[in-house]
Amino acid sequence: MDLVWIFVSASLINNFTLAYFLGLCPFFGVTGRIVTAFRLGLANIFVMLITAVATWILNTFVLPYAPYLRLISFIVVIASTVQFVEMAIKKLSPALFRALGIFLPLITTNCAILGFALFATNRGYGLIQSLVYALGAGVGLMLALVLMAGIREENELATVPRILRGAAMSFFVAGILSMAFMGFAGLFHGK
Amino acid sequence: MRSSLATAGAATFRHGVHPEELKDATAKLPVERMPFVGEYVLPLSQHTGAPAVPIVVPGQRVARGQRVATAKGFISTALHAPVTGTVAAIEPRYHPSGTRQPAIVIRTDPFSSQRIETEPPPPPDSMTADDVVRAVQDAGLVGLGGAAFPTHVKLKVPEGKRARFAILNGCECEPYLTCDHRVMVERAHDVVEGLRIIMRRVGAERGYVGVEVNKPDAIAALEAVANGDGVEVVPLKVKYPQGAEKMLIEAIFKKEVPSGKLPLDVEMVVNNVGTAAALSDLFRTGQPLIERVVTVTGTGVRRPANVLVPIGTPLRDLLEFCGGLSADTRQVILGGPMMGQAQKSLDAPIVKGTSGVLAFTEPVPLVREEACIRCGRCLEACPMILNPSRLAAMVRKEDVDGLRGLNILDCFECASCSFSCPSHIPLVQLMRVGKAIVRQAAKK
Amino acid sequence: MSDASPRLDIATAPFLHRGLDTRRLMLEVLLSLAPVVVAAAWFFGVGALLIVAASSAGAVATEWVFHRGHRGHRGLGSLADGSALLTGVLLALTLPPSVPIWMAFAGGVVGVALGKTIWGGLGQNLFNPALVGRAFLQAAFPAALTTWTAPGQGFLDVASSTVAAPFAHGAVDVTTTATPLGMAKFEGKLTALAPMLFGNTGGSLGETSALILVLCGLYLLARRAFDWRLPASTLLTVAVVAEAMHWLDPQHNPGALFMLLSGGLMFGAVFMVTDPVTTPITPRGAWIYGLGVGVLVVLIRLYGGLPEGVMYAILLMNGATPLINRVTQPRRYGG
Amino acid sequence: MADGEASSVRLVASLGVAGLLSGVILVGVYLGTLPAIERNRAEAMTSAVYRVLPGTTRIETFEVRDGEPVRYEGPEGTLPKGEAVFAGYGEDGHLVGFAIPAEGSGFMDTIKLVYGYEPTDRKIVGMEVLDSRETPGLGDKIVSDPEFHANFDALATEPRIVPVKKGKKTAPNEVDCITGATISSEAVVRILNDSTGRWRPIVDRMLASGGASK
Amino acid sequence: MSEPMEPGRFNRELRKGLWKENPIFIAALGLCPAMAVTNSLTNALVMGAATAFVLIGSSLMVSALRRAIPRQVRISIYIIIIATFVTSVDYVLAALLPTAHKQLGAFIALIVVNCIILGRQEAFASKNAPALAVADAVGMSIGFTLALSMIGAVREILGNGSLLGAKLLGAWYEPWAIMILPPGGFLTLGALLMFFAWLRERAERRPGAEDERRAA
Ligand SMILES: Cc1cc2nc3c(=O)[nH]c(=O)nc-3n(C[C@H](O)[C@H](O)[C@H](O)COP(=O)(O)O)c2cc1C
Ligand SMILES: Cc1cc2nc3c(=O)[nH]c(=O)nc-3n(C[C@H](O)[C@H](O)[C@H](O)COP(=O)(O)O)c2cc1C
Ligand SMILES: Cc1cc2nc3c(=O)[nH]c(=O)nc-3n(C[C@H](O)[C@H](O)[C@H](O)COP(=O)(O)O)c2cc1C
Ligand SMILES: Cc1cc2nc3c(=O)[nH]c(=O)nc-3n(C[C@H](O)[C@H](O)[C@H](O)CO)c2cc1C
Ligand code: SF4
Ligand code: SF4
Ligand code: SF4
Ligand code: SF4
Ligand code: FES
Repeated sequence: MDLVWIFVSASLINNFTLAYFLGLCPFFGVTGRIVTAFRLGLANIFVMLITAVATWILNTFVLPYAPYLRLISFIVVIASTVQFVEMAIKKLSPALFRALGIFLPLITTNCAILGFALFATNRGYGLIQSLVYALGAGVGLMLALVLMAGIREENELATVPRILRGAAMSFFVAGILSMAFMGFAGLFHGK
Repeated sequence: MRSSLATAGAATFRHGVHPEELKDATAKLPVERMPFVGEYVLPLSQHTGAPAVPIVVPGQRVARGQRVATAKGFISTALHAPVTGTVAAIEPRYHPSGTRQPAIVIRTDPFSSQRIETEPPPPPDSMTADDVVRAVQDAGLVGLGGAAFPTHVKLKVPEGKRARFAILNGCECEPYLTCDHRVMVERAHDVVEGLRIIMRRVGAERGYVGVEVNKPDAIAALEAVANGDGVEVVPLKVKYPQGAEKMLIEAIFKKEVPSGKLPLDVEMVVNNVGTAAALSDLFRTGQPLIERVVTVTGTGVRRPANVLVPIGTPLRDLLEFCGGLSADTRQVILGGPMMGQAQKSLDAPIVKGTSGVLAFTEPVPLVREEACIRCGRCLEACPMILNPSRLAAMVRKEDVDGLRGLNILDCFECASCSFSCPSHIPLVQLMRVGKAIVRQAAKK
Repeated sequence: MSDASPRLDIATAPFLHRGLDTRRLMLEVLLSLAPVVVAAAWFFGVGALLIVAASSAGAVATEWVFHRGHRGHRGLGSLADGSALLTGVLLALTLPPSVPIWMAFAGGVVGVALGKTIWGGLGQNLFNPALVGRAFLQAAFPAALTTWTAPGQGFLDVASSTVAAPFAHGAVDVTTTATPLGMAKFEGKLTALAPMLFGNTGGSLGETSALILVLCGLYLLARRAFDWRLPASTLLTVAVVAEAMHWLDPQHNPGALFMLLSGGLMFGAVFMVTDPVTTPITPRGAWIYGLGVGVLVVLIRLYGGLPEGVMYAILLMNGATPLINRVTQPRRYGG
Repeated sequence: MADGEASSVRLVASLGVAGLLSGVILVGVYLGTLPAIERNRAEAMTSAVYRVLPGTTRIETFEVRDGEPVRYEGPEGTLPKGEAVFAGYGEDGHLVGFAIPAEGSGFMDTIKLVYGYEPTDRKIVGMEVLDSRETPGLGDKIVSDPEFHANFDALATEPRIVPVKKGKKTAPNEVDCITGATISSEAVVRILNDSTGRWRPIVDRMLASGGASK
Repeated sequence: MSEPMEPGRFNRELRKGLWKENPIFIAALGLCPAMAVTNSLTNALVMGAATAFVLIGSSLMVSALRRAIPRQVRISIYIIIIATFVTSVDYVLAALLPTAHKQLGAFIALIVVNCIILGRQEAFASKNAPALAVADAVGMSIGFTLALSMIGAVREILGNGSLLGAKLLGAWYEPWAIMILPPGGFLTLGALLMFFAWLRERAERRPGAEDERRAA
């Protein structure tokens, strides 16, 4: 299937957060500030790319022989690969580590990452397709995070009714954003 | 509208607003001198800085022009008797700020000739720099442009700084006011003379007088006397608040005085045209600052006028001189309509910083504040390129960090934002509160 | 003192005001909508008026329920500012002519409740309430919201779907047609310019006559009701991008003029892109916002699944507005 | 919880034991449920195959290896792991046609379908959507709309299938779209065109070599 | 730690998950892996049951083994336990309820990252006896399933005019497709959260509520 469509579908049409409800924790929890949300989004893209490679390897070379290990191996391999890469970054680029490092443990096995791994393998994507899918899912997640952070920052100055403050308001905002993202439906569908 | 043709080519600053000018009633009226009245009230604090310290006691006789209070520290200045008479009391009296503050009350001697018995100081060029500064401080000179900042402070250029340009502020951008206009027309020579004194004192290469193009006669009069030698009259487009010194500098030099800095940091000094005239008076005749021109106008004034008023004249007497208030007057304002202060009592005196007295018959309209609709008009009005809408919301949430982050302290309360807001949000009032809470937080 | 001072009012400066007033602004926009409503009734019959009335009733009733306690004029609560009525009318004018009036009412309710009330009322919402209402309807009742009746049927012919009982669906028993954009997208046919200018094409109630909309826009511009940069950058972007795409592939991509005059673009540019509340507050932000709307409109129209993308483009850029405000926050004076 | 510092040997041992136990349980559950799962999967597919190839009484499964169909040798009632196509035979053993699964992008997400292909006339004789996330009320009519499905009872595939507005169908290779769901209808057509384009030559070759006939 | 169970404790642990500490409506936890499948009551119930199975099973295991598990590796071991249960439930569902399993897709597997499950192990099961741990898990599971079912029921009725797949509203009914689309999930949960916040606020304002709280 066309890579453009994989990307657009993962990032906009079937946005992980706004259409699949994945990554809601950071979406509601870490979106107080735009900069934080942006960095978290970057870290997420990064972990997804690693996950794409790791799960592709597992899926191609290991799981055909032991399909029942899928879930456990995904979790273990994603977590340990990310930890390994984290240590590598710490050595190679302390600046990058400072920007993204603190988020890595937070997201290594959150539902968005694991969901990505499961979806990518369910769809039978090859390595390149997986990587594009990871990029799309990650960019979409970052978009949702950053938009939400902006809205939250602005909303802090508003006089939101008391019973709506907190979770309820966040869900309504997510609902509106999710409606707005429906405009992307069918984008590049001919591809 | 009137000025739009004439302004083509004239310089100005960015943003700002265009209130109706409303100066026609007094723009053509020559300055009249006001006769002496029975009592004068001199608040000890009528300038920026520490209040003056009285050097007279009740019952003491004082002569017109005699120093009655002395500066306390450098950023402070002296006060002088506006009339010959007796010190009646030193007691709290109504102050234009609406509170009661200590003031020297002088009862006029009805039989005095009221001649000023002062000696002019030696020509400024023959004195040392410090002597000039001291002479100006002893004469109680403050800026007549509104803030009443002691003028001698501006004349002392600190070690390591330089003032290449001296600027006179003849914008008078507040609606209604015409006092500076009349001074420029009638005393153009003294104004330019005052500018030259400033230039020589601070070592400026060039002098400028910024005048808005709605005062063509003032521009012509100044140009007639500013015959070369480094003094230039700069016509400016009509826009409020061009008279704010940072805006004036921006208009003339296209240069921004950075946040928290003074004109001196960009090698300039700014003074009001009236201040310059007073300075030339001082060095020509020795007369300290005991009177100033005040514009009295508005729908509640029977006989609008530009009046040369002794400092300390009670408002009531000045209004009486201008034919009295019409019976249905509902509002009296000291200063211009954009930045002035409403008065609840006519007992408050004219002080050094009073440029106008406005009286209106319409009641203050009961404006209903609506929600901010984020239309951005306040942003486009604010000359300091602030975001009043967001700042106002932050003030209401007492978000000190947010306020500081958006530079609320740069606001100089020109009220352009309030003027423009279709939702009638009291933006400038909120800015004042915001500045206060940021300053308070900084103290802690 | 004997001659006591007159009773003086105390207030703080400034004592002058530019004279603009939010309430008048809203009325002004409502006023400018009058010709649009008349045109809608002219082309689509009395049904159009029923829909406008229903949607406004939904919006106003919701505002009343939630905000009647607010300070306001003569017991009207926050209804006095007129923005709820405006939301209702604008929403109605973006609906198809055969939409059931109960849906229009529901759209008004959702628009004000979800689009405004939960945010804290007038001025605090980040998404355009009318479009929140419409997006909800479109997602809830996609079929009803994509059925277009032809203009110029009898004035008194009301589609029976329009008067369907609440929560029921109704048959569309009048002639249907495709909108100019639908025809361009799904049948590759371009509509002539004249009908798009005058309004006898299929489409939402208020969007069909580009000419009337342009005149309304000019009126509002003259009254300084909105920031001109917003519609200017939107229309300019659409024109430039559409023309560029047309140049790349004249076969599939219609040119700028068609793009400007078709669909909800002109209506959106005059009445929705200009909503002060949900658009950037900074002048530079206004340019960016219009650019974003314009690009998204062309993107969705040419490459999306939907023939029209103005609503989604505006909602998406509403969502991005806080970010735009942030990055265009004025720099520090002198710094 | 165990207090204090546990030795690293103990840590590794605990993890190992946990992993081992987990592995044992999982293998047990996997083996226990595998037949049922395979059966379910095969049943879901074969029942669709019977429906898209009317008249079929027996089907044969082909595994696709490197793009070529190879007869599937796995146990009865299971499907191959990868791609598969099916040949359907009638009562008397004649070849009814092939059932071919295909997928492609729709309005919201990937649409998966299976269609029956009759190789002699090169026409489609049935189509069933296996999986889609199209909009309820519009796009999801491709799953169940009888009028839409009637298009695929005898649909010529050559030169290619052409989507037309509802009621405009005149030629045997045209498909009446669902009103209000043009995109999804067109997506189905596109998937069919892509798939028949790929399979037509393969099927022709199979028939020529007698691979599928009996 | 063979604590004698105080009377009523079991019941209390059981009941708290229903309302007072309801994982979704009060704590807003465990949303992501669950929300995507609440577009019908059936899906919600299956998801709830699957989650309950995993939660109760893991709690029992963790509580029983709580003294054998070394602190340093406890999280890894919890995850292994949870993943084992999740994989099992995934297979069992695929074998027994293939249609429902297909509907839920990868979201069954995602139960493994549902924070309620790990959270209860860390916060409760690892510190309490098996009976209490099970009570806690059962209560939480019921609370969770109840919440999912409420969302599922609202979405199915409005979005499809049916409940548990049975037509509830006649053919005349115009279904609100949005309710079974993603925005409907967000909006429904938002509305329910708001409704419960309103209930709580009202309860707090009730005369006497103040005294009760002080007494507690
Ligand atoms: C603390 C302080 C120190 C100042 N120091 C100087 C100075 O050294 N030289 C000078 O020319 N003006 C000085 N100013 C005066 C300002 O430039 C300005 O003229 C004065 O604040 C009144 O301005 P305004 O009427 O625009 O508010 C000082 C003002 C303040 C408040
Ligand atoms: C909003 C605003 C408007 C002002 N307008 C004038 C003006 O029109 N003319 C003027 O002389 N000073 C005006 N000032 C005061 C000037 O900023 C500055 O203090 C003054 O020109 C310095 O001269 P002075 O110390 O002799 O008064 C204004 C200040 C502010 C904050
Ligand atoms: C919310 C929404 C969802 C839609 N979902 C679909 C869909 O799933 N499949 C589809 O083909 N069209 C869908 N459409 C309609 C398409 O955008 C497009 O209008 C339609 O395919 C054109 O069909 P027509 O030419 O028969 O009007 C949807 C429209 C909206 C507003
Ligand atoms: C020029 C202008 C355009 C407006 N456009 C809209 C609009 O598109 N939708 C809407 O609900 N309200 C609109 N309003 C009204 C109001 O701003 C809006 O209801 C606010 O979003 C409510 O807080 C508009 C108001 C003005 C002055
Ligand atoms: S970890 Fe996943 S499921 Fe849990 S809250 Fe975060 S995003 Fe949601
Ligand atoms: S914020 Fe301050 S400086 Fe800016 S316009 Fe308002 S009062 Fe003037
Ligand atoms: S001018 Fe008033 S209404 Fe407009 S943005 Fe500023 S504060 Fe808000
Ligand atoms: S782990 Fe729990 S709190 Fe975190 S995202 Fe998942 S469900 Fe939400
Ligand atoms: S006259 Fe310009 S502000 Fe005072």
